Amino acid sequence: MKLSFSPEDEKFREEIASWLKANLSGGVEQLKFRGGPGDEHMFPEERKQWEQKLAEGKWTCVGWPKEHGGRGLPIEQQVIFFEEYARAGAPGRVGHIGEGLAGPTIIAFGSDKQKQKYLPGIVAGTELWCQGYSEPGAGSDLANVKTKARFDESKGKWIINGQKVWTSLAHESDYCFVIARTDPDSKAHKGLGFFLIKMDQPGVTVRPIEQITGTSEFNEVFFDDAECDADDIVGEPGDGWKVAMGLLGYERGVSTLGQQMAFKNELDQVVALAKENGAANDPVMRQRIADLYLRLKIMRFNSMRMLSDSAGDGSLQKEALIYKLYWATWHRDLGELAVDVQGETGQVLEAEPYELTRLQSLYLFVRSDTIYGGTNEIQRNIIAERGLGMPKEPKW
Amino acid sequence: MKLSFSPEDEKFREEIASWLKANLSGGVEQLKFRGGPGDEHMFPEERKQWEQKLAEGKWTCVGWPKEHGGRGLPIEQQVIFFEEYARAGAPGRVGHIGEGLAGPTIIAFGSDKQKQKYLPGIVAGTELWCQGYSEPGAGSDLANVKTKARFDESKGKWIINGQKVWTSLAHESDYCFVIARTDPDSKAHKGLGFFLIKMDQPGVTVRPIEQITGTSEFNEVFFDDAECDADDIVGEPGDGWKVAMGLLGYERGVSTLGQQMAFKNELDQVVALAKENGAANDPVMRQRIADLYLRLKIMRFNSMRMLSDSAGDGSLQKEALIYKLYWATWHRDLGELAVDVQGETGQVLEAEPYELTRLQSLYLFVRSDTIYGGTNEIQRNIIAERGLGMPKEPKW
Amino acid sequence: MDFVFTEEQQMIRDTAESFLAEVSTSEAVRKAMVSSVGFDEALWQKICADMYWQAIHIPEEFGGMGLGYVELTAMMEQMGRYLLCAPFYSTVCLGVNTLLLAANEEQKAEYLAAICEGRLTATLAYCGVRGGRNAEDISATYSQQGDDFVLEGECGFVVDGLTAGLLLVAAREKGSSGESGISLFAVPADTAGVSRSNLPVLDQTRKMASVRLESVKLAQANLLGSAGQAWPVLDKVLDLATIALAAEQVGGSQQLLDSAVAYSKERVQFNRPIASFQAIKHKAADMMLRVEAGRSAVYYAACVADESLQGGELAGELKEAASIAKAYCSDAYFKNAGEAMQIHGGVGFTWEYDVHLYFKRAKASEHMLGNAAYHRERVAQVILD
Amino acid sequence: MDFVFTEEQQMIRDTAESFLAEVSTSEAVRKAMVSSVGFDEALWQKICADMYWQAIHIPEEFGGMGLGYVELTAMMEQMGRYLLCAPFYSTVCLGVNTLLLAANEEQKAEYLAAICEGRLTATLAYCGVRGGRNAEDISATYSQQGDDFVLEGECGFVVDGLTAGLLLVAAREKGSSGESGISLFAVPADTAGVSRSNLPVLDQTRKMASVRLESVKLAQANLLGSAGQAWPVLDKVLDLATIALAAEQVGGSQQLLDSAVAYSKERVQFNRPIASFQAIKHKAADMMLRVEAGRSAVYYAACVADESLQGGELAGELKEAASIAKAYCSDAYFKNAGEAMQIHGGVGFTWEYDVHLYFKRAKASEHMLGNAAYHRERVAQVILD
Repeated sequence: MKLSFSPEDEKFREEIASWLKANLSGGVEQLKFRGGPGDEHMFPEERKQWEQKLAEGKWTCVGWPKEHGGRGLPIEQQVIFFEEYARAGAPGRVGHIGEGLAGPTIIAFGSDKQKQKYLPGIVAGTELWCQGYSEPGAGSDLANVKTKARFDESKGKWIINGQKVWTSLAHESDYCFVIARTDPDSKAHKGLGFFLIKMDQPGVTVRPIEQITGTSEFNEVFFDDAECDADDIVGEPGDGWKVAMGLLGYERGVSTLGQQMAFKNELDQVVALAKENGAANDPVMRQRIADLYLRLKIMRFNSMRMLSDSAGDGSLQKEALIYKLYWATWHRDLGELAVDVQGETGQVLEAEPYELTRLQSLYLFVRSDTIYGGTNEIQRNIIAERGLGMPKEPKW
Repeated sequence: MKLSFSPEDEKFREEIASWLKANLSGGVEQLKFRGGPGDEHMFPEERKQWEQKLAEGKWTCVGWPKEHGGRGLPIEQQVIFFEEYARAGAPGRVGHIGEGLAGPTIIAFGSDKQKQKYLPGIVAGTELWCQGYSEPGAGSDLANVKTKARFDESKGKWIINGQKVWTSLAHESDYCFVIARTDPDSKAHKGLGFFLIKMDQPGVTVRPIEQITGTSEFNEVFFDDAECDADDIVGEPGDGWKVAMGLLGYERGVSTLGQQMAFKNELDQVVALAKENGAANDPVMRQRIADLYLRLKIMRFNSMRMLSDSAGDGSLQKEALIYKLYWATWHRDLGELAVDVQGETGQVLEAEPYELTRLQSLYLFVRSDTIYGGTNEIQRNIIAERGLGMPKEPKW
Repeated sequence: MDFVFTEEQQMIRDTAESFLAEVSTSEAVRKAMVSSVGFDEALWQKICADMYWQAIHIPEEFGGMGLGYVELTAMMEQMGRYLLCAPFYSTVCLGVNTLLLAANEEQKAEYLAAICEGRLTATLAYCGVRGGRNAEDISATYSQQGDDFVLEGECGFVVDGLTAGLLLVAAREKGSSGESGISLFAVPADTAGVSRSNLPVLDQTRKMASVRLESVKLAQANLLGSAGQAWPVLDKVLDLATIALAAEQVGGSQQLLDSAVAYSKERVQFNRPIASFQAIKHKAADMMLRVEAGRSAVYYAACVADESLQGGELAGELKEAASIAKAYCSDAYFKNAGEAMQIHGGVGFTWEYDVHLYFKRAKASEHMLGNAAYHRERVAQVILD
Repeated sequence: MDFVFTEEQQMIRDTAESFLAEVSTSEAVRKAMVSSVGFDEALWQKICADMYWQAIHIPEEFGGMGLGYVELTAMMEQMGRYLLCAPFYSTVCLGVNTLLLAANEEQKAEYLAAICEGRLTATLAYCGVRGGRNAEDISATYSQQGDDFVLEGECGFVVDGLTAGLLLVAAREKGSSGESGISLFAVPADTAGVSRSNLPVLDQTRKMASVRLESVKLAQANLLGSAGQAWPVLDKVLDLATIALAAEQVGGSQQLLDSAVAYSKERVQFNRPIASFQAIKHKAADMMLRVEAGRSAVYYAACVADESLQGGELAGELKEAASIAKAYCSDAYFKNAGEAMQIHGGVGFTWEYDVHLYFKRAKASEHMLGNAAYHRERVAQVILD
């Protein structure tokens, strides 16, 4: 067990830090600390350009193997990259679903043809992805997929019909990966396929969902005889569940450390406010702030374990199993603290008619964290069943 | 809605208060504030004598109808009685199971013969009762009764075999009321009988359970061909569940207000300690103390609603449905506060080898409150199902 | 002792419930909350004319119904439940209470009659732009010029301050501090030097305003009570308003419970209604516990408020009863809001469902008139100091 | 960065686990905890001779194993898990740490060698009879008489104070206050004027004592470090001991989780193992979350402690890392104990089952060296002041 980084790692840290410093300037300055949770709808165009700027510096997909256009960085340096990225206040990545989810899935399960077709656009920051997992009525019951994929022999294409929901960035994306039922008689996690679907086609409609913030990061996506090339199914029909589950593992990767740095930026804002308005002198508030601070530190320590442990037997370690529940709950508590620390003035909007302050956005947006990607309740079930071997619920 | 008491009620308050003042003196003084939860094993003989002293003053069974030896007090005056009793620090009642549970059950469901045989001893404070409900392995699943009652025609008696557990005061009691299975082929809450069993007989063995306090308020009671007269079944064979359920309702009666006064005495001790040792100046501790204080007040307000509401349609009101969960949780929190307020010194025992302070006893003993009489989890099930009409668990 | 609604009280409650269920629908609330005034004037006039709620605890001699605080809180509970957008809380719980406790007979006759007739709405402006519940939070000042008073300063978080016809303003004598030097003034909103602006807040269902006072000249007739002596009265008004607010919080908590339970019975996951999962059932059970305990706290506080207004024997308990109710109900409402949102899952995060309206109201109400920690500390002062 | 046990560390942990599973059974613990000394002397000698644990982080030059704090905490975790009754925590986490940081080479050579050889146990006596973790809580005094020191006063909550061969005593110069004037002394337990008595406490698995000092005369050779300058060193020792204690808390939390889960799988209610109820599963999931998060906090703190002892770059984080670990693990342990007791139902309330041993240990450990609120406030000082 060793915490310090090698001199080589520290050199790498300087490299990325100075690149960011040089490039987060001029017109890009306004993007600093923007585009995070609750703020994803802001500056979409400018942030797309930022993706390409990153790509020019070879700072996209830094953890991907070199053969696929990445830097093939060791874990330590990936950690450093994400830390410095967040520390610099570099904007929320519109490319993160491609880089963090779609790409790794294609690398792991995709055909050579798919790799050639899709990976370069992700690496170049020119093609954005969104994910088509949740469905209305399915929610936490991920296996309850109703979207259908039927192979049309005459066209040689898959025909997709159904509806996905809670799809972030759908209106900005070029592609969507979609789980759909290839076997209409199948149930639960059997008979599913994993499709790569072009968004810009007549059969795909995106409808924004208005959220409690008054803004719309999330969308509904309707597939109405949408088409998908025969080559664009990942694995075989019926492999969908396996591919999707593999993908979920990537959500616990090194990017969690970047997420935490963003959390740290949020907490820093709250701390600054508390010092400014005197809440920092209130012993009860001090307890809450310290609690959030130390739990964030522990989140980081836990991620470090998770990453160091990943060289193991490949199964999800215990510290990884708790991760979603831990951070979602922490983030929710931070959101509450962010408004509470301001007392009554925390209720005052940025501007009429309903423009929220950054901390108000945070406060409201974090309520989705304990729901999407498996609610806290589902997480507890998973921990109990997979982590502790407790029995499943009886069938209804 | 009106909070104040009538002049007549206030006169009654003076009467009981002055009787208690006069009688809680001399040798009885040592019993003050004793015999409560976690302290039930203390001074059993002296407290038995106290029961008889109460009876002399006609202060037992004050809420019972006059025809059965009670005072037939209206609810307001019952409330006053229990309040003054606790305020005076009068000792925990060893007769409370007879007065509060066995007696009312016999009055409601018993035969005339049973009333004549059993009620006078309860009123006189000379005959003590204990309850035989829980069984090892049954726990919260009250209907899972394994104790058997077989009618022996030749003897003209019921023969009882089985084991009960968590029976408080069993070793001091003259009688035990027992739920046993009269129909050996029956299941769950069908085929049960409700028996009144003499403890002093060869077939009954009491074994104390050593608790986490190192003391033994609770016992196991073994019935090994114990006998019960044909006349001593309440209702018919098969009525046991109905009778038992009626009895559970009595636990939410006016005595809850007395319980709360005892809670108040405990909280007062904690407050006094906090003032003495400076914890009362610690803003974080102040929050905890105030929280316990206000939740106790609310417990009282809630009981007042519960009692005022009882003239209604007889169904358990919502404020009654939450009562057990509310007080058990409160009491557990109080126990924690009681040791925490003392810091490290709260860990020091009264004496070697293992004599606990009163507050340490409280702290440990309250852990049973969230378990017996239906765990907090069972209470939540009941609230959800009966109070909110949510569906039952699916069968396993 | 009879701690349950009388038949008449039950009727008032039931009437409020059925009326509000009809007029304060989700659609009506959403329409009112985006309007500039924040409520539907026609509905308010209907309430004043047909229901006569604005007059509920105004004594009969001033044209009111002469009912008590129990009746008032019973109605507030229903208003909180249906998120009624109307200047009721401001006019009745802040305005009327201030007038009842601080005004002389003439002032009462003038203002209370106007309120009874639906001609006047009122509100209380006491704290500065940073909010707060303590005497130190009063930042507007006054100075005496001959027989007149001149007010200066800015008041924040004035409920319905943009629309109220009568502003009851707390100001402190220039140079004073703490609890001394505080006076209450009746300031018609059109008085010269008064300017008002909307203060946009997260909870759209209760409008707030900032009120600027620039050389506002007032006569002796505008002074409520004795100059410089108003803090004890204002403190009491705030406690009374706190109790009404806590009642509203109970109503909101109840609604969140009801809607979450209803949704959970419909919503199917893993082939069963989620209401059948223990995780959901136990959340709902805890929600109900909080609602019922909060309700008991509010009923008690309402009885104390009644006695307080009538000089009964429990009047001395007002501060404690108000703090108990507000501390408990603030936490109960916000916790219930959070749990209701969680039970609703994704849809609870949409603008379309009503959960967020309550979620925002819960947090706003929590911070109004002192949050739970503030009131626990007040209770601590009673028992520990 | 490699935040996972090395193979050697894993082996040390595994060896500790299997050894303790064998020797520190429930029966053994119960026998030891009612004995007057509080542990089995033969077992301790076996540990010293066969396992050599007492020497784990004593440098090789003094006869120790020369391992680091990560290894020490890995073992402490297992000791907490199996409730080992032995003078390990006192001798190694309090005693050795004090000697390592405060003693000169001669003193180290003398005492550390004796500890390595299993001839000497040690402990730290610093606070007065009311306990506490701050400099102000040091109440024993010393005065200089020529070259000698004379100690007076009473120390409370001295872990294994009745049996330790060497008492490391913190005392303050008469008349001093705060962090100045504090010295550390090595006081053999048989020194004239030292009297010790058992301090009976709720948690029987860790013995406490009161130590009275009446005109205890000590030579310069008994002084550790410079007179009056000891607070920073003592502060650091307490942080190191805090980290070890937090590791023990994690072990206890883990054991409570394991036993509650095992019991829930066996215990049948309503015709199903209670482990199949969501209410139980979710409790257990939260318990596991607390264990794993606590473990992450302790591993990090252990690495920092290592660097602190070796002057590494993270040494400055010691205070914060210790407080983070102790704040989190104190709450985690006690919450897990409460939940484990609840999951066990009635039997968890019996003396016979082991849950209560952990329940009591959890509360005792929570209050040792500062409870969670104390450490959160320490963290607040770092980030807010």
